[in-house]
Amino acid sequence: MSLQTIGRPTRADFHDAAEAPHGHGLLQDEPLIFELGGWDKTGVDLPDGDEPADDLAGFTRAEPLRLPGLSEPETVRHYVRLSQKNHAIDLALYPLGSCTMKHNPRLNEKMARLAGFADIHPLQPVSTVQGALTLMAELARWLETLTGMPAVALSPKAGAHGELCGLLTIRAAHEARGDGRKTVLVPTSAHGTNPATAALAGYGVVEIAQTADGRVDLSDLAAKLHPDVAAVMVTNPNTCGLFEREVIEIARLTHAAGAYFYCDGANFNAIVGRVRPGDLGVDAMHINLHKTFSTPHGGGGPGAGPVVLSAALAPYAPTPWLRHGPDGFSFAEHATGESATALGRMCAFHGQMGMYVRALSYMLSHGADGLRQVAEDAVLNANYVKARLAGAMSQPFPEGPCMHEALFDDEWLEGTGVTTLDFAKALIDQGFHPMTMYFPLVVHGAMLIEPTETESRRELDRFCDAVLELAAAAKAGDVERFKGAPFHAPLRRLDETQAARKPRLRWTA
Amino acid sequence: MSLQTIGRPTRADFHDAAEAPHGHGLLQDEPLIFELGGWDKTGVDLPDGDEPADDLAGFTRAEPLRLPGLSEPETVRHYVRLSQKNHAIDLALYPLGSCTMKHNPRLNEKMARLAGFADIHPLQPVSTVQGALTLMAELARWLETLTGMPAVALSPKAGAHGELCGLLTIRAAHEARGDGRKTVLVPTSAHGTNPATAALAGYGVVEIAQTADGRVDLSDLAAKLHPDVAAVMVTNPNTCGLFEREVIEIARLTHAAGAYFYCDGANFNAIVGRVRPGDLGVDAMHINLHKTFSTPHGGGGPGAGPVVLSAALAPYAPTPWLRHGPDGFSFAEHATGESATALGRMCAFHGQMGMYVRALSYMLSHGADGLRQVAEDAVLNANYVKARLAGAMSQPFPEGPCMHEALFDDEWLEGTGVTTLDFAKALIDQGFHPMTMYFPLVVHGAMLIEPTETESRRELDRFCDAVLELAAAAKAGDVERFKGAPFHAPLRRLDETQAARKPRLRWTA
Amino acid sequence: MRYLPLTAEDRAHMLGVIGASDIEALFADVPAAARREALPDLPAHAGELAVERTLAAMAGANRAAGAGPFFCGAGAYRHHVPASVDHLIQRSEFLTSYTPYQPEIAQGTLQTLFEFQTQVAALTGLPVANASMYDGSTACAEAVMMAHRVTRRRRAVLSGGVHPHYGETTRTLAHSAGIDTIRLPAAVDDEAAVLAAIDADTACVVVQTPNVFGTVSDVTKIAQAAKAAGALTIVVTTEAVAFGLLKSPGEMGADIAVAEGASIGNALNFGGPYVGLFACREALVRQMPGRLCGETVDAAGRRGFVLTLSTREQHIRRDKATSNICTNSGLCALAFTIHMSLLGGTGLAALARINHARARALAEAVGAVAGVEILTPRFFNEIAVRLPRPAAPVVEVLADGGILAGVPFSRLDPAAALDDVLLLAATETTSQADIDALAVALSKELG
Amino acid sequence: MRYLPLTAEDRAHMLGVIGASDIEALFADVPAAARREALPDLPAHAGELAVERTLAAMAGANRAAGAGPFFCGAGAYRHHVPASVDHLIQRSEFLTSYTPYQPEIAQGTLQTLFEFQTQVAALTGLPVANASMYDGSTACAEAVMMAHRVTRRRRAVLSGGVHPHYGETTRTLAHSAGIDTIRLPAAVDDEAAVLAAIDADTACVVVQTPNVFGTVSDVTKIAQAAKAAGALTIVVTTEAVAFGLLKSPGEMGADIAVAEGASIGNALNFGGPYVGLFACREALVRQMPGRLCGETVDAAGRRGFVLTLSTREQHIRRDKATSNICTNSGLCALAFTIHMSLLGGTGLAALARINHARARALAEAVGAVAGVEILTPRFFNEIAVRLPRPAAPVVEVLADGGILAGVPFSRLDPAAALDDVLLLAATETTSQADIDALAVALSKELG
Ligand SMILES: Cc1ncc(COP(=O)(O)O)c(C=O)c1O
Ligand SMILES: Cc1ncc(COP(=O)(O)O)c(C=O)c1O
Repeated sequence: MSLQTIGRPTRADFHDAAEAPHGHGLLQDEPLIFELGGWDKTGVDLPDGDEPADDLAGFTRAEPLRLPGLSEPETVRHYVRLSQKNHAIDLALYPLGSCTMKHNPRLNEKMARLAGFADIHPLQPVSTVQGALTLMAELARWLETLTGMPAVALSPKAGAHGELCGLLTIRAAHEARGDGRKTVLVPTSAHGTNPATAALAGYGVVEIAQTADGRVDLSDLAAKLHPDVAAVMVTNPNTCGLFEREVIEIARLTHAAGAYFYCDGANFNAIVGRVRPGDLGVDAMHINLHKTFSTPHGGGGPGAGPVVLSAALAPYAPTPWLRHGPDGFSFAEHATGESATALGRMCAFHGQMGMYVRALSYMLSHGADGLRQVAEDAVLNANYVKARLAGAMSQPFPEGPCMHEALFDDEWLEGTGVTTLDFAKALIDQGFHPMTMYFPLVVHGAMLIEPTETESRRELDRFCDAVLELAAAAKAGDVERFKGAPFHAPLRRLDETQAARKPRLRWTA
Repeated sequence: MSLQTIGRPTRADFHDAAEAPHGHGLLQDEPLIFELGGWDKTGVDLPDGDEPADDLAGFTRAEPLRLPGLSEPETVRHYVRLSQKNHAIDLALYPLGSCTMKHNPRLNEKMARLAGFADIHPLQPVSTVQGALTLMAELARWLETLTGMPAVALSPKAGAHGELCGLLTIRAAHEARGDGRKTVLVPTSAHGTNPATAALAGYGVVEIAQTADGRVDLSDLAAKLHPDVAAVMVTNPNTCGLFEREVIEIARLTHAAGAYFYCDGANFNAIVGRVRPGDLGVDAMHINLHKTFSTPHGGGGPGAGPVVLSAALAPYAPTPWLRHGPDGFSFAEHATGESATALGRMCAFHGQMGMYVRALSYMLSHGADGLRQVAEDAVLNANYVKARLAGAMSQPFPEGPCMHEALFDDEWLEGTGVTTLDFAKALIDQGFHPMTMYFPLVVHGAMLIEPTETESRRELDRFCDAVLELAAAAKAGDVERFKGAPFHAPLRRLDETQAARKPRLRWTA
Repeated sequence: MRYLPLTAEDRAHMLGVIGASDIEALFADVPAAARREALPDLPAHAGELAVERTLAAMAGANRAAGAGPFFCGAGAYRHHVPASVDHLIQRSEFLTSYTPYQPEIAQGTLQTLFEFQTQVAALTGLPVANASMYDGSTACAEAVMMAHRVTRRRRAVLSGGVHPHYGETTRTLAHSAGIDTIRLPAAVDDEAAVLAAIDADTACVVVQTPNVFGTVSDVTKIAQAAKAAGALTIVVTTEAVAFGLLKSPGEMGADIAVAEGASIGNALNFGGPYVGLFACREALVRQMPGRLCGETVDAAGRRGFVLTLSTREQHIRRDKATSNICTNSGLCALAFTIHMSLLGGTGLAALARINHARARALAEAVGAVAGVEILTPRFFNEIAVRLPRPAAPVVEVLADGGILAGVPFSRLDPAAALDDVLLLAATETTSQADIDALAVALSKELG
Repeated sequence: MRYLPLTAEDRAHMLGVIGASDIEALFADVPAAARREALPDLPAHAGELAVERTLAAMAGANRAAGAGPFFCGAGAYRHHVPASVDHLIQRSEFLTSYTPYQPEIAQGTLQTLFEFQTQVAALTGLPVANASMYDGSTACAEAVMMAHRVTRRRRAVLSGGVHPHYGETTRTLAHSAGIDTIRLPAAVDDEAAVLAAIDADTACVVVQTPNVFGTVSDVTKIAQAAKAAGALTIVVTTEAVAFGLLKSPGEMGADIAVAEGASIGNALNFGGPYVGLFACREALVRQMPGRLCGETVDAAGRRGFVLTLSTREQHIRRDKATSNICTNSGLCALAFTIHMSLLGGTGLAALARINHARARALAEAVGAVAGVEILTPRFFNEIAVRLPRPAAPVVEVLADGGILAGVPFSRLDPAAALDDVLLLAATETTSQADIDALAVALSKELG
């Protein structure tokens, strides 16, 4: 095996020993800040000391705040040490299906930190932030053009928030007609946020079946499209990594039933620049700027989930609305006047400006041609992985090409004693982050691999070689290598059951 | 052992196995860029393509430049992976004696990147860079005040360059008097740059002996101070970490002999804010801004080595000279007019502006009180280490306090089969960078430990615990743990002999 | 294109391995009618230099808060963030990692989340905090939804001191759940009105301190009344620095505390991304929205951290989840945690006092301007003042003169008929010179 | 103080362990007369906000090159550096590490140095390159010292096209070694004079291309003559981007090539820190100054890198060392390497062509201004022009108008009697609008 000679044992049998060494002279053990002392310390020099607060007598803390403070050297070291315990895109392929872990250009970080973007207040007079509004308008134009939709609500703060915005817009549109529909149809393969959002928006969720080839079952959809259905929520490309071939028919059936067609756009990366959802009959679709447009995931966020809207839904978009007039740009911030139909507000202020800057920087860098290439390379990379692994692992939907991600199931592991979880954890020892596991739920022991377009052929080969080697080991009965995995991570496998049984959610002395 | 459970084996006997595993699932093996392909690729989008260069026919490269280019994602990953193979101050104590590896404040990095500092040209009209000249004047004022010296030459680019500047200044002063002295006296304990600089400056080097308590031998000095001696170069605090008690007498003797007293100020950190070299009779002293004033070492540089000068030497300082007049600040850039006595130029332009910004940011942050505390804490930390380790390791100069660094020798290792080198390498397995080894040369198997003031008591204890545990292991005869060390670094011990025998200094296909 | 590693040769080779004739073959499932050749309305790719120039021009068309005297607050406060914070959150391992679903290679993120939760719990005086929400306003809306789940009641009472954006965000979300959002009229201090509005159908009462007018309140009495009525008390804070000085929500009897955490560690960013803090009583933990990080051990018995209690969450519970939130504000939470680790309790307390002192200086100077009336009875770092005429045009004039003179209340709630009310905030970044400049400009404009 | 971790309690405890009564006891070796109580002329410590304001005010008092049309060169060129370069060099592991003396935990730095050396060798067309010098000018001076060591001769001939600062730096250092530095009169092209100056005592001849007047030369003939005379040829380049287009020093017969590498990966920085490139023929390697990184294997047989041939260096050889250099330009070299890895050979070639094209546009526009004469016969990205009157005051006037119109030659060499000569450079950052603005302003000023 030519992989990983650094970070690899020089002895071949390491994985036989459950207690095998791991870690290296550079990786530091690091306690919690609460264990580092500093209860009376601070790492910030403040301009002055003990200001009076006599006017607040009776309103102030009874006891001093017990939180440790560390000097800057200690703080920096603490967080640098901790950081090295993370995997990251910058370290290796991060093949989490449905997550679009692509490279995050550093230019975008630099642009987001320009004082003219980072150091402006959301409620400054709009005359003093015309550049910011111009940027929002430009971002809106790109999103509208790329999706072929006439309007966009920028303010949602993540994909799920965008879903909520979309469904609330749909609800507002129905309500404006006095139509009190109560149901949303969602395919069984949908991401958890889809049903969760529908429920949060006050809808009952009814699942739509899936065909043998991993798409929406049109006959089941047709059967369930009764007049109480407010919306059909479909992910396209879907969570099996497949394009919904009948998407235009889905839209037609949905509209015929008086419902709206919500598209989960989390997988837009596969089609950006090549397919416009507006051409497919979509009424609303959120776009995860932190996926397709590469704003960094940051260990869990922040993201941004603008929602493009059809003409029918646009009047109900939440405030703020961005307007352009003779005096330049302005906001309609309240549901009055021309924006009286607005459904309300998704959040304080105007959404994720920091993410807008990054996303626009990404768009301008790629241009229309580059974005098209993004989709092509993303799909090419996924199909390459699919092709290279097809001989070793079973696929629920082997026929035809996939889109941006390749889906495998655990049929091929039957009898090996190795589970999808074990297999994924063993991948950690090979230096890779595991693929998405057990999602979509419709596929048994699912392993969903999304390489994204920013992976080189060399890295894809490194990854495929590692997976194939592991697959061979699993089939060869080398179960210990999997059951105990990972052996080479900063920690061994963690006990999640204990964590949930008696939750310890904060440090106590 | 409570140290390092992460980055530590969970088996206790790891170090018995020369082939013990090391590395972890996050640390990536990484080839050279030349092995990653990309011979026709580039990771930069340039505004236009194939510009003509017909006017340069006959003057252009015969063959295209063969260097690989990588896309930004590949480049970022390559260098992030490589970075994780380094130790750094931000990871743990870096006890390199004589190197002053202290915390590098991030504010200083931010300040150095302000466009008004980073994006100005050295030959813009001085009317357009008055802020830069103000900064240089402020830095000069701080250095002069802290050292009690009337002048400073800012332009030298590192400590050794500062030494050169100092000796050339001394040479110019002698030459101005028609005095052609040819010898520089340097103590045996001096840093290698001292004799190397003296030679580069055209001087013969004569060594001064050291007393049993680690200081300059005054009688030897007096004996060697004949009329051919141009300068005496003494490091103070010296490279044994001791203050030259007789420094004032050294200066007196030197001056009496018509020579100048050069002080190597690399160890200024121990006395900054408490002792002014000007009060000790020093004529010239370089200051490593990358030591005392914390500009980052950057894996080897850049640094900056301004030289403070006595009134006698100031007229010979190299250009540029910074001047203040009715129209603001200006430079005297040539040895004409009032600067006609200048010895010449140490380098193109005005020196290390980027380092000046960082150093001034550091000085303003600490203030006079903070700098004094720096010296005190640096000395306190070193003496604490000395005290904690004194029982286990032998010291060449055990009497009295040390200054900023604690010096040990290898007498205590006699008979263990473990050398200073082995001991130092074993420290890597404990998560620490080794101390400076085999320097100063006057001490057998020297181990020179400089913790600096930015280490917490907790980190010092972690370090001392690790050293003591190793010392006990060495004495207990656990030789394997040392001979094979490091076991837990990204690589095992490297073969330096092979490297030098048949040097491979660049990649070839 | 600099972000795309594949070469033409790579692509050809890979298509060969796949067995596809060309890239079009991989898009075979897309209906032909929906395949676009090009998008002519958008420009082609551009180099860094060009993109940088375009965006820098846009940035240059905004007036940065740091460019002159600045007094805007109203839910977003300008604080100094140490340079090390931004440096650390840009480390690849934090910036470019995903939600820590694989704890063995995500201990960096997980341990910082555990630290974050502990800090938020200490600040709010409540035992449990989650791993962050989008921002303070959505945290507020989620808290109301949670109160509905806990109490099974459909009436939420919001004090007139709650930030109007928070009220509107809450109303928008609550509406679809059939929750009736009672927003009391905007008022500098409305304890009596809140007490009067609590009834047996009330799921929760939402109060803010310091409130949108800057008023500092002790909500103990309200919390007691709510408790007596079987309702939950939700305490909102939009200025997290206030936790360093004022009674914590927990001390005052809150069941749930939500706050905007951006003041600590984060930049103004024109309103986002920010970071919502969410804490509650122990008994309510299984009804909490969002992620929770918990302590556990690894197979070798060493301490480690994992995401836990995920049976509350959408990816497990789907339409029965406590919230639909997935991506949250991880990196902003990290910035918060690092800044808090630098500050410590001592530092935050000192910072809070300085903020308060600056606001006192502000109140003194502005209060001395003829025609200006200070409305806020007790304040932390923000005051509401009444001007002799509508505030918005005054703010415009001062902006032309280089002073960003706070937020007219009408911007937040034009229907409140408080057009003459201006909100003014001061922080440690506000100098006496700034304050003096404001007072002079106000005197001139109003005189 | 935020950078000092010890608390008063720590200090007391530690003094106890040491057995010292107080901190003064640790300074007992300092003569009492030399102990200072305080330094009253310096201010006390200050918080980040205060320091940032002070320094930002100083920065604000400079005119940034990016603020308008900009044409300064003369040894320092403004190029666009990708954002990823500065991001990567700020990683803690690169920024805060020392010289890689412990190779087992410094492979990050060492491997990048090996890449740097390989890149520099390819660019200069020579087989060996070191791990960097302070800058181009000190590299030039060291090259002359090296030629002296190699040839044992004491005469260095410098072309009149060598940057005057380089000439002066070299003279300053060479002087003390007793080397006679023959600096030929400043000249746009002085091949004949250089050839004439070479004699049997000549240790080396130093030529620059593109030279300080922008002239591109083929120095093959000079190198041949030098070789015939037993002297070494040192080729200097101050604009590393030129390596992408022009014949390399190695191709032209150089024994040693030195260059300023700052154009690649580094900012203008008012002249420093920069990075000196130093390459030579294989046979000369043991006379090279500076560090060298070499390939080897570890105890497990895996490839690794170490600093090597250190018997040349000061820490081993002391007064017999080839140079006194210790700290070099590591991080600037890393920036160079990362930028070069992004560019690749293809990218650097394209960049060089663009630079050249911008300079052609510049020459065309400026050449059309009445009274301006272009002096440079063949140029890369910089030209020398003769104005009808002294250049320095013209530059001042244009600076007042927001145009940084290049470098008057008199600034570099006031004694050369070339006061009417102006050096103008263009790079990929120079737009046609910038050039037009310059031409208009020059016409106006000279008209
Ligand atoms: C298919 C799909 N839909 C929705 C979401 C939710 O997006 P977010 O995490 O931005 O809220 C995700 C995120 O993983 C997703 O993969
Ligand atoms: C005592 C001493 N003198 C001089 C130097 C040389 O300084 P520089 O590396 O900055 O050239 C050093 C550096 O390690 C040193 O420790």
